Amino acid sequence: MNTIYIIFLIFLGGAVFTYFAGKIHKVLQDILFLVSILVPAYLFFANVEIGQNVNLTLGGISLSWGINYFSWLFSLIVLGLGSLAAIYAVGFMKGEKRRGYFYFNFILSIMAMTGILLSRDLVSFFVFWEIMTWSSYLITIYNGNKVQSIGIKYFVFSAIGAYAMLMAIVMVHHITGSFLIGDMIHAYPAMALSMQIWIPIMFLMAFGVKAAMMPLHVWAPGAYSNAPMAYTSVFSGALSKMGIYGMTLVLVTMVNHIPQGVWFREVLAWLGGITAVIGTLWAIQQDDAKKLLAYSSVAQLGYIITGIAIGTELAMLAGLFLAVMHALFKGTLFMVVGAIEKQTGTSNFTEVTGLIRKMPWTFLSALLAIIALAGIPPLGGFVGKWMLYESLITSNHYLLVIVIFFASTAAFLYCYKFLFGFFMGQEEKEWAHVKEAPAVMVLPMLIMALFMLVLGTFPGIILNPINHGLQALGYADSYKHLWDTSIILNSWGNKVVLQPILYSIAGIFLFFIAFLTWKGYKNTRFISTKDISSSGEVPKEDENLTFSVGFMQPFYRAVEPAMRRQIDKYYNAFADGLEATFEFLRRIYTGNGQTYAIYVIVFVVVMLLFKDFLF
Amino acid sequence: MDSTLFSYLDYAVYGTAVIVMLIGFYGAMVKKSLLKIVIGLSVIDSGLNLLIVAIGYYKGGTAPIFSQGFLENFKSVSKMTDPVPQALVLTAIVIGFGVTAVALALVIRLYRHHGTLNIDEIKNLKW
Amino acid sequence: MEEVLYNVLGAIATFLVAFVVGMTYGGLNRKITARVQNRKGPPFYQNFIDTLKLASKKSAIHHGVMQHFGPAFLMVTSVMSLLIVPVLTHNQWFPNLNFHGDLIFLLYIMVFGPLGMALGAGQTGNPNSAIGITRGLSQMVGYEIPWVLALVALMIQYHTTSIVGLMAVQAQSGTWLMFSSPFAFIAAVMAMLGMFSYSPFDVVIAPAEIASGPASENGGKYLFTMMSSGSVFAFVKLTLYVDLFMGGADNIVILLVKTFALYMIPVLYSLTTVRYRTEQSIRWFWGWPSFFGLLAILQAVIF
Amino acid sequence: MVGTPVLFIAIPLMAAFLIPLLGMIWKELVRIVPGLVLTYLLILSINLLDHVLAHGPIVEVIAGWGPPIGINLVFSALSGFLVVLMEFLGLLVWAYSYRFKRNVDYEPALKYFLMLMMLITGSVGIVLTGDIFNMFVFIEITSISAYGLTAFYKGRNSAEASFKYVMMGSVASTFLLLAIMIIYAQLGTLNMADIANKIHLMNPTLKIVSYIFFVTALGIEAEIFPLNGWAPDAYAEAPGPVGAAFAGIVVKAAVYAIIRYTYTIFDLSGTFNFLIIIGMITLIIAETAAIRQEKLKRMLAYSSIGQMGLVMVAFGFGTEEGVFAALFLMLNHAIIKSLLFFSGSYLTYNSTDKKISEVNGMSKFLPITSLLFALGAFAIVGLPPFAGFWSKLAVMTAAADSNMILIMALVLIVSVVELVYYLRVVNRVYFYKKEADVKPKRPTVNALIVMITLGAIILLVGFYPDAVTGLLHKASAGLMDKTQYIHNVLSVR
Repeated sequence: MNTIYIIFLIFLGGAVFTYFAGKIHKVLQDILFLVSILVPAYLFFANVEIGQNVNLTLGGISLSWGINYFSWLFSLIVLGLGSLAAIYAVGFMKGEKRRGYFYFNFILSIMAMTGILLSRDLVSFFVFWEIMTWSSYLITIYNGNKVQSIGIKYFVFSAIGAYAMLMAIVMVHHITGSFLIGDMIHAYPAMALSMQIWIPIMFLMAFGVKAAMMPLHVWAPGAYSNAPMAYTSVFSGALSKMGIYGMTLVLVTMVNHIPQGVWFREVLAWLGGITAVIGTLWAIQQDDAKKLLAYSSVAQLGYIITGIAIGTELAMLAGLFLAVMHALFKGTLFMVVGAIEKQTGTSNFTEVTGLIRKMPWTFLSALLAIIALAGIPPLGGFVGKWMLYESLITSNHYLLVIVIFFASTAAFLYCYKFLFGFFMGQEEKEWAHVKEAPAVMVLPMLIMALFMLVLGTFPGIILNPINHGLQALGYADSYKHLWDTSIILNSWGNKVVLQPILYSIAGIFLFFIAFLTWKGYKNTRFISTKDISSSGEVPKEDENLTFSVGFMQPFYRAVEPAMRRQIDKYYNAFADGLEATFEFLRRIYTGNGQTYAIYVIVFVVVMLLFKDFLF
Repeated sequence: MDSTLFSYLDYAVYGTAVIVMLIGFYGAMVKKSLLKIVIGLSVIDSGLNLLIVAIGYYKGGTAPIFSQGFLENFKSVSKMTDPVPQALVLTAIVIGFGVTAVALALVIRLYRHHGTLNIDEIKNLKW
Repeated sequence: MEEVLYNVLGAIATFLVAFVVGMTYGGLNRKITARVQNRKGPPFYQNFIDTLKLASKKSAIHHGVMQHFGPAFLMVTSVMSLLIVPVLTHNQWFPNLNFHGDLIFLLYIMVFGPLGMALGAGQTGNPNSAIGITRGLSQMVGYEIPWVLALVALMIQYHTTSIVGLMAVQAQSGTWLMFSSPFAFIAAVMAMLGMFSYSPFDVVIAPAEIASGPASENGGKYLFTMMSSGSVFAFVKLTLYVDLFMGGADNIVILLVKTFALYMIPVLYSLTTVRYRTEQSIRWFWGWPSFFGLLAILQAVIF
Repeated sequence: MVGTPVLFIAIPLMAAFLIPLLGMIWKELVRIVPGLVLTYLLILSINLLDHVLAHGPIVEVIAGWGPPIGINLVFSALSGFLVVLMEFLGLLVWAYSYRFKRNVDYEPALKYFLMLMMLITGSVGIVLTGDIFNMFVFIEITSISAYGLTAFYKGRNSAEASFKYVMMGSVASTFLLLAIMIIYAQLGTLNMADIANKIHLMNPTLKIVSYIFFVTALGIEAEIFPLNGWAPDAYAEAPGPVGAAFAGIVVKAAVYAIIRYTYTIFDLSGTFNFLIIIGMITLIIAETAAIRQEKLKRMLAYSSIGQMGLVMVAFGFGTEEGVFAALFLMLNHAIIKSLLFFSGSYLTYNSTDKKISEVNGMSKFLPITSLLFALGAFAIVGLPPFAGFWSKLAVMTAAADSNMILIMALVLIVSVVELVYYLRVVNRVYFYKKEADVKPKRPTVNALIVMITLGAIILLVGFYPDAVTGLLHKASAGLMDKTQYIHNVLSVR
């Protein structure tokens, strides 16, 4: 039997057995859960050969599963992050309710994502897409009735997207007579113009929803922040990348081949930019870490969308590199929040402060992830941001640079808010009991933080597979020689050599640390955060001086006019209006039997009147 | 009886049937009393049955019964009225009877439950 | 190995020059401000005295590991950007790192330190430090817009993102970019007002009223490192402007003249204005400065 | 030959009238005999279907009068498929209803199973018959037993629902009889194949009028929009399994009748578009009415109406693909909606109002029932990998191949609405707190087996659609081939 079948069987069987294993023993459930994620991941990377396809027929439709270099890149995100998040989840879910439910859907959504990447035909693509949607939806509503509307909003947007995709799929089938993606790509240049335009639009709708692209992003903050954090790291880190994956495919294999494609690219790029700005502005305002990160995810996905929409080779490299980085740092950050929530019971900045000395390893991971998120050298985020700017400038998207740059600078605000809110500030007695999260949760975070550090200096590790993937999509290979070193280069030939930067930064940092703490360190005495000089006054022990309410108020006041209009409100108003209309419409069923009988007569009369028109 | 007169008569039969049906519809659709509605429905059935029988009738046709005389005068098969509609009407009458019985039983139940026979007041199920 | 040593020595030399020049400028600023306000003011070398005194002191207390790291983070930024910005053209004694001083890299490394310092200050638990930092970051978002607009205008006009490349353009054509791209220069200078956080943009540290925050929580060598980093950073910023808009400098005298002239802009402007609230300053930056930045881009696209 | 189609009518009718007598011997026989009969008929229908798929349709002549004079029964791939489906569902409904209400004693049980048998017989008869007046009789048999089943519970509003049903049913039978008489007056025959053969001789206006009357009359049972006022009330007030029987058996039979008239008998030009229009209207109105429902069974009823609208739309494409999609949809709807009614009845077992809010938090008390309800909800909105997905895909493919892009869009938008209200209920079942005064009732073993069987079928069809697609393709090909049908029937002597 082919490895691909075995992988799916392990996933499926693992999901079911894990669900029921909870009735026997909790540890058995954990072990089964890990086995059913890690074993397929191992099998995938060890045994699935790139370029090999499996064909099967189901319901009269021929399906094809296989992998190429491009989807292999994304499977790295899905299965890599999925495995780490699974390990983390074992710690996170300890002592929680509904573990079987969580594990079941976790495994299924990892399976669905793997399936999406393996699909070489539209039907299995759609099937896995929908499985991914509902499994992630079920996890989103894990927290009970308060999140019902959030879950439904997520599902409705996903469904609108997915149905748009379904329309595109059947239209393609109508034209080509086949569901294979290869056939679609092959037939696309010869299609009628309207089809050439509508099919990508409908696909992009589906992918735009998952990639949380403005104006389809409104579900994302709620869904990301209300799913259990162990899953949100996958949700935001890997699942949203499925949207990016599909978008890239559509842009490269379809839109590129028509002259109108440039409009698609421009519109998408701008939508990405606006998404980034909106996400950032809203993230700054949040007091809840989960919400902050959720909006931040939206913003980061905006960068990625912009990158792949620009579509030059450098921009693609930037977008895909950022996608990998986003999976790493946002996965880490959601895990951090999860760990904090697990240890303290809340994820609100206004409640938790001063955890740095209690959860040092968590802080370290958070710090590295935040530096990567902010795009500050020497961590990997910088490489992606740099390439993105360079590609935007060298491809003449001047205003977009400013938009992206604004979002990216404003991102520092929430980055600082995140670190300060949790780890800095006054250490209150209320949180004196807090301990570091268990090793099984800390370890995945640290592993990912390490990856980010390595990628900042040796981006070639990941740029090389990206390059392979882009070649699989038909891109030229103009940067090939660079990926073995640590040089990044833009289209004008300006370059940054990363290794000396790392060495310089490390050197300078160590020198000044040594300068500051040489001898003196042992002589200084640790004092509590209450022992500060605040305008000459020393605060009392029970005085809470932490500054956390209205944290970014000055900035918010400056941008406030721009934030009065929320797309979400329009959607809600639309939905309410729709339901009111429905409420009105269903009054047709008056409950009076006589009226119903009259309807029958009216129906007959109307039919008779319009019979010439109808028949 | 000349043919013109007969065709008037023919129309008269059809017309009567239609009028009876319309009366039935009026009763069923406009009257508020459950009993009157049931009566209306029965009247529709009657009108319909009349119509069906009228369709099967030929001018001067004999009853569609196999008899000695019929067999002797085989030509008169064309003079026989069509037996099928009559058979159908018999069936329809039986069915109509059944439906009316069910309806009346329901009316009793409704009256016990709601204490009224006004259909406008029996609207617990709606929307 | 020899090259590395050479680079390190050059970097130290650059650092010393920057330190001295920055400190002197800071002293001059204090003096000028005082004279304008009809005070005598401290001598221009007062900053040297202060820092030397601080450097010789020992710290007795600390709040945690990030407080040790904070000033070091700050210093990383100052020195890294100093290494990237070419101090003098054609001079062996002020070497650059072996990449071409990329502008975008510079923009990002410039926030590394403040963020690190903010974390250090955050760990002290002093609420005023956090307030100051939020103001500073907000204001940064404000002035980065015209600043980046100006830089992007330069980049697209001359098809390079490296500082060295822009300097080569000026050397080749013989005109300074402040004349060939005047709008970019205006936008950049207006952004510079914010960068120095002098009045009217000094709500960040509110020096006159609040005797609290990072500066009061750090003492001795920590405060010394912070102050010297600030001086070096001021020098880096001025040098960068000179490199970008005024054709760089061949020797140290020209550099001093040009930087001092530039430095007088924020100093003198600060004397004539009163403080903005944070949101007012942000909106100010998104007003005329950004307009000039857009004009610069327009100019770059058209010409 | 393993049996003849006439057994499908003769045996249950005989059994139905023997039940009271058998019940005098041993009361339990009232409950057992219908099951035995239905099991036998299911096996028989499967055997016959097997035979038919291999050897072509069986045309059964009754009382020796060959077509076009006598009554004939046609067991083709299409009608065979529907008969198997109906007998299977009938068996499941029986198994589920067995001791559904523990306190139901001998007499109501007798009535219940008797009427259930009649209902199934009538529906099967509608599908099998080749004679339009015979179809009228079967429709009336079905209707009268349906009236009775709707009014089965005393003390609820069931009589009201049933009375509405009776009113509309009477009007329907009037129109049906009128239509039959118009055709008979014009063509002098009642045999469907013969009518199809001669339909071009008919007066065009009268042809249209009779078609409209047919659609109106059958549309009441098939729940087409302005004619379906009875449906939500009847579904809501009838016993739970009867709702399943309505959705799975009666409506299917009525739709079959409409389709037989549209595809085989009449040769009107605009009928397909007409089906699409009324189907779309039905779909939209029903789904919009469903989203605001407060009662579970009414919601399911509206959803059922909407699904039938979609079936109409799919039939309206007029292509073999469309018919295939519609039949697939009918199959899925029968299975899934039955599961929903079955599990939904237990979720709201002890409540009088059957409010949706009363299912809150039932998952803790009825885990398997809740899981199956959720499975059904997911399946009916067409989420893969469950059965509903494949039919949705088939419908969409057929629509695309007929270039009905606007229809596709509308159907999909309505699907979103459907998704919303099903998810709301599922969320309530799993994530809300149980209301204090609601007492859950554990399902009986037989009900559980029935529900699990349906769930297993949903998964089976979902993962392996080939299990049914071959049959459906044959059935749809059979429906499309009008001349073959006429030939098959009329060649029998």
